[in-house]
Amino acid sequence: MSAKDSTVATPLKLKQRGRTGNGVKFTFPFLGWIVPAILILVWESFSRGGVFPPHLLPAPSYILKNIIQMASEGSLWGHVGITLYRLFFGFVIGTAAAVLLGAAVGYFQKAESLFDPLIQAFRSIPSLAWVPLFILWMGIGESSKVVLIAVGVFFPVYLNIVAGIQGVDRKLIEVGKIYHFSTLQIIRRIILPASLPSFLTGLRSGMGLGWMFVVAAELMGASSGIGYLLVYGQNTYSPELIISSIVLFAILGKITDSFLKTLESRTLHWQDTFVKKA
Amino acid sequence: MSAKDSTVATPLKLKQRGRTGNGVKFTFPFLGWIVPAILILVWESFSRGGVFPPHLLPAPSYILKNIIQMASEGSLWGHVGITLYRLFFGFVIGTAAAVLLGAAVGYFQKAESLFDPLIQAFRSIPSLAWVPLFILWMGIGESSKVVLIAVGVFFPVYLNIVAGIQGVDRKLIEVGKIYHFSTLQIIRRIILPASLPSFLTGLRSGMGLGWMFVVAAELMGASSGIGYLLVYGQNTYSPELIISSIVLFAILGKITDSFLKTLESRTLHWQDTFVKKA
Amino acid sequence: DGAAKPQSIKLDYAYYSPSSLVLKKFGWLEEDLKEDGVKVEYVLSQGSNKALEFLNSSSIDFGSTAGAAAYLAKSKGAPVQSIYVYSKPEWTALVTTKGSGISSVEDLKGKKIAATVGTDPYIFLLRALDEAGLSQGDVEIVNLQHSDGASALTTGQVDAWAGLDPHMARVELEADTELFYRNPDFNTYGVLNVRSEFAEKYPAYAEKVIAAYEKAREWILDNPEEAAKILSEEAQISLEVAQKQLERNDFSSPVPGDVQVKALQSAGSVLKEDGIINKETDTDQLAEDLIFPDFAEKVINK
Amino acid sequence: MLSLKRLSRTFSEGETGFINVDLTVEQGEIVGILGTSGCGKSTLLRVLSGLDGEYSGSLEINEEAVSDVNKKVVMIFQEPRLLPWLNVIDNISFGISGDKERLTKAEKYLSSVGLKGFEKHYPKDLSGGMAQRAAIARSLVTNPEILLLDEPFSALDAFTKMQLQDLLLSLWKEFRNTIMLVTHDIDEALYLCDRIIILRGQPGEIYATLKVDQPKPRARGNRKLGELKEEILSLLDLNAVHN
Amino acid sequence: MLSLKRLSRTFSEGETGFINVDLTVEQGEIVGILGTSGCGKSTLLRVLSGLDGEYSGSLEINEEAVSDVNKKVVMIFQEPRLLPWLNVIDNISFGISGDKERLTKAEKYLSSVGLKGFEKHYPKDLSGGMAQRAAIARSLVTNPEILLLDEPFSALDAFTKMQLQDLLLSLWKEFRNTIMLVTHDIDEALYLCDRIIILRGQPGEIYATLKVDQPKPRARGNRKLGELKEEILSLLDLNAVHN
Ligand SMILES: Nc1ncnc2c1ncn2[C@@H]1O[C@H](COP(=O)(O)OP(=O)(O)OP(=O)(O)O)[C@@H](O)[C@H]1O
Ligand SMILES: Nc1ncnc2c1ncn2[C@@H]1O[C@H](COP(=O)(O)OP(=O)(O)OP(=O)(O)O)[C@@H](O)[C@H]1O
Ligand SMILES: [Mg+2]
Ligand SMILES: [Mg+2]
Repeated sequence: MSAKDSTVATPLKLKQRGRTGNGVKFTFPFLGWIVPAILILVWESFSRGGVFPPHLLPAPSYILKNIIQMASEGSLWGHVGITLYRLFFGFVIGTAAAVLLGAAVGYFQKAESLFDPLIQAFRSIPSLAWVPLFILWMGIGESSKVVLIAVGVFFPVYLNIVAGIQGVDRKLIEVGKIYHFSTLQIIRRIILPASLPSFLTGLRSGMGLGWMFVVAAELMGASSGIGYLLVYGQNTYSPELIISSIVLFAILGKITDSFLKTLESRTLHWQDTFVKKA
Repeated sequence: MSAKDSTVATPLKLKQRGRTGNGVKFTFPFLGWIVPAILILVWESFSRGGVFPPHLLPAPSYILKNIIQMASEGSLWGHVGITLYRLFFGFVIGTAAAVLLGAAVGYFQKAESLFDPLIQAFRSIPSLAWVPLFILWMGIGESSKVVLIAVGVFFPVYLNIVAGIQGVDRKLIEVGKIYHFSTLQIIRRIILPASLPSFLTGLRSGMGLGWMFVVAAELMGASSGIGYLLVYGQNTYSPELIISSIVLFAILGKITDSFLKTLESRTLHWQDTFVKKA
Repeated sequence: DGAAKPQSIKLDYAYYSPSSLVLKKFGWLEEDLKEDGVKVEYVLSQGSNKALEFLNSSSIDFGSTAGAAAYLAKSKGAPVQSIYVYSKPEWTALVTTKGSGISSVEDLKGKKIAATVGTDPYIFLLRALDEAGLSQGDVEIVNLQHSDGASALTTGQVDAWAGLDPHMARVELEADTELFYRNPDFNTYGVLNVRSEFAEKYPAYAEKVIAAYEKAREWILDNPEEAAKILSEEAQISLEVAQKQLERNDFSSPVPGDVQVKALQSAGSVLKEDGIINKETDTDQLAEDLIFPDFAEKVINK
Repeated sequence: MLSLKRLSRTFSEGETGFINVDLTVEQGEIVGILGTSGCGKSTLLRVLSGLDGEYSGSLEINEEAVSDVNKKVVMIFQEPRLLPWLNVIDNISFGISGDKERLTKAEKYLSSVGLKGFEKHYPKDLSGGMAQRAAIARSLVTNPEILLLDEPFSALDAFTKMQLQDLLLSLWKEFRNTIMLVTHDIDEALYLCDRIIILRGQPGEIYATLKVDQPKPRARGNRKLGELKEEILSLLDLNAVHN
Repeated sequence: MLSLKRLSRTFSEGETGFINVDLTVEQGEIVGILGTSGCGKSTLLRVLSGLDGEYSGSLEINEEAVSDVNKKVVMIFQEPRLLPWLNVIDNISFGISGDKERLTKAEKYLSSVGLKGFEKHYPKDLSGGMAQRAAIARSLVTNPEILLLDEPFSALDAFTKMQLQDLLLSLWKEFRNTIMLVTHDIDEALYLCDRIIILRGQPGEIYATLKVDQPKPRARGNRKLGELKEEILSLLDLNAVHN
């Protein structure tokens, strides 16, 4: 993740064991669809054939029908909306806190000695364990949900920022010093870009955890949201509702993640690594 | 995280803004205790003063007493033991799967096109959402708990391995090729050590998620374990039991994490970064 | 004393309390409070433990629970009072699968039993064990929410389950299960609880809620068929199951009083013996502190 | 034997890299490559090594077309590229891992390049020249049939440089490796090479080829070499400034 | 004015680094530093730049003790150290970010070092010499009072090297910067410097100091310089091999 000395470099496009034949490279974007397609087909036929009992695992077609029905009835959009709303605020708050604290702890020795042990101690509390306390202290309103999500987002982002900053190549920091940059300039112009890959990884896992905590938050008493659908499905013994909500989570999670991934490949085009990530 | 060209380098020990005075450096290991100590004192006095009602937040001394009592009665050790047992197996299984798949996907273009989209889709399912399905399919026995924990551990480790491998400096891989290493040798002798920092970060966040999934697993029907104590405390309205289990989680989580951290600083002494992490 | 007015009133609804479902369905309370400008919000409780948790954290003002559950919470300092009896149910019993070889409580020794800690079925289980001369340590109690307990039993994950309606009625009808131990006296009534703070500040509104509940209770008594339909829709269970659940509910005496105090006191001594309630607690006094019939008497005897 | 026919590899829409290189290198020959900065010397070596397969034209090693890194070829990169997690001795023995006498060999070359006493240092604690010497030792220890060197002695002082040039020559004497040497030091090229190729332009093309017929080892002050140097300087348009 | 008194900085329990350097450099003087690989030249420059404060002895710049990087000092490192996320033009203007004429200045130096046309290239797409030239432009554009150069032209061909040496001289003529130049090229030191310091040993010590009295610009073939070269070669024990 750190900087390399710049030298002659030809892009190495193929990943396979050193093969560098001078042919054209074919890409198979549809390759990624093979495995899921097979899985879904097998699932569908097994469900229809009765190998998977419908009260345990309904057929994918049935689940799709279920989702489409919810969408056309309109009830779906409310649930999706409220879930996204919670996630968004939780993510923003958690990321902001992580950036502030992470930058301070990563850069200032004093801040690290003061805060890092405490943060690490809190980090080692599995955030799910907070749920009962959060309910106890803040009730089951929106604020406790958002705070819970923010707590979930905070730690991976924080951890990656600190690791990113502390992993910045000393040589590049010296370049900044030689040009008499202030601490702030060094942070902004060297440490930030150099730790960007790590930061983006942090954002992506933070977003992943954010989704997880949406579920946790909506498990702890909600009357709307996809997590609520999940609990509702569980309480009413409707596996198709459970799986529909899981599918919805997967789709939405995928969308937010590819958004971050695009951001990543946009901002990291300068990296001279084994293979381009894009 | 990648390699740097080797050149003259003097260790830069101080973190504060460019100060390089030739004085002796004082370390304040006790600095880390200041903030927690203040927090605990304030909490204790507020609890005693009645600002925090005991049914919401009992005093730390009371919680300590509670833990000590459980320990002396002996019931504590059984819970701790079963929780560690579940965590251990889940962690090992999840890590093993992540290493295998992550190495393949990180290194082989084909494997990436085939599996990565599917894994990413699964990754975007918040693992908590699996809980109802896991209960439905595998019941509430030990196996479903261990699998759930393994699922939680899998993703951060996988993500970091792939990122680590794809972030390996192309220049170093070429060194391996020039010496005619086989793919396996390149993986073992270059990619592995070069992506080690990222892998260790992955292990640490995997362990963190492992702890979280211990909680989730023990929420889904358990008769022992610290997570069970937590739920038990929640269901019997005993905040002291809730907070005691949280404290236990924090302590155990801290221990496993510092274990991994020691491993990290042992194996990464060659890194030429801004400041040593140890 | 009617001057104080809350911004909104938060109530729970639960599948084990048919009155709450009816009330939510028809929106009588909303109608009633509209002119005062007080909003009404409903939150689902999956069990007494959840309802009490919500009460404890001020997430709701009124929560439906079993009497013993409220009693247990009160013993831990939860500021709640039981002000109304929404039914005298026989909603809990011990359930096992046919052919499991369990036919009496004594057979449970060393077995795995699912129950939701802190709820009526759990307390029912403890009392049953106590009666049979067993203690908590003689069996393995797996803590599961009621609905999960039902599936755990039917998929063979546990040997027995301390069940709760409507889940119990459902597995009784839909799966091969049997109730091997029943005891209506060990059921501790379905009570409506209020946060003490709310009751002190807005007694008039506590009465209004009770009045609405009364309306629902009377409607159920008049329309048992339709009540079963509402229950089956809300809880996504079949009509048969809903009917069975309703059959096991007695909606006749809504005012809490000595009967409940007595029932709780005997539950209390078992809980104390099992170490779930502190040894120092005065269990008898606690039952009297919990049961607060004033509002209900005022509304019903009007 | 290396055989290049109309070999090209370009970047930036044909504006950089090298084009149309025709060259045959005999077994045991030492060929020097001179040229201005950015004219494609490193790119040429990378193509010869097999690391960069996206060339056009034909490239054969011992009559086999090159499509992958070849067992017989080893290259010293323009920068040291030591593995930061290995100490000096492990870096030097990196390419001969399977070898039984690994350590003995590595130690021999370690002292040949003057790094005795630094066995246990990590790359970050080495000076620039020391890192370059470690990289040289790492490739020489494998004793390859074809050795590609990209400015191997550029970061070394005159004294150390001469020592290492002589080390290279003594190895060549024993094993007659084929060597391609990119350098900016004309004296070095004259002292070591049988043939010198001058690249010019962007993309670089072969501009001139000189044979150096003197037997090796040569005296560094040799008059014939002096004349050749004049010729090279004039080929590089440097005469005016230099003398 | 730089003043060094018994300046030392050592590693490995005093076995490497440099010791007891006494030196006074006047404003506008160009001082060359020669020495074997690993004798502490880069370490010396790092200490002078203020990046490494763990020295012993006294070090003053304009009569002020050095304890931190100094506003007046800029250094070119031994390796390019370009910022991989910035393209060439942004790398060159890295040190003058606040400047209004940033772009004009950067473009001027970009073409002075012969990188015109490569403005938008990222470091990974540059050749070794091009990267080094970009690093040179980056530091020259700031026009510092004191300039520390660590083997700045080592990766350049003879022609480009001469051009850049002349560029450095023309800047010096205009602004009379104080320059410390580490190099392995004796001709280069003789062409540019007013004084040449020779370090020897591990840890390195000052072994000899030579004044070069010729006015600048000097002719590269100057006889006086030739004599001095002989002297340096003999000081470095190189005469025997060289002539
Ligand atoms: N951080 C460090 N830790 C330990 N030893 C170091 C460190 N930095 C430099 N050294 C040692 O100090 C000595 C001098 O290094 P320096 O880089 O100053 O040499 P140099 O004269 O610049 O050599 P070169 O011409 O090869 O660049 C070397 O032996 C090197 O191993
Ligand atoms: N990966 C790449 N993408 C684009 N251009 C490249 C790439 N690699 C090299 N180049 C360009 O090809 C040209 C030749 O580069 P090369 O490294 O071969 O030069 P060189 O002759 O080795 O120069 P030097 O003496 O400075 O090392 C340069 O202009 C460089 O910018
Ligand atoms: Mg090159
Ligand atoms: Mg140096």
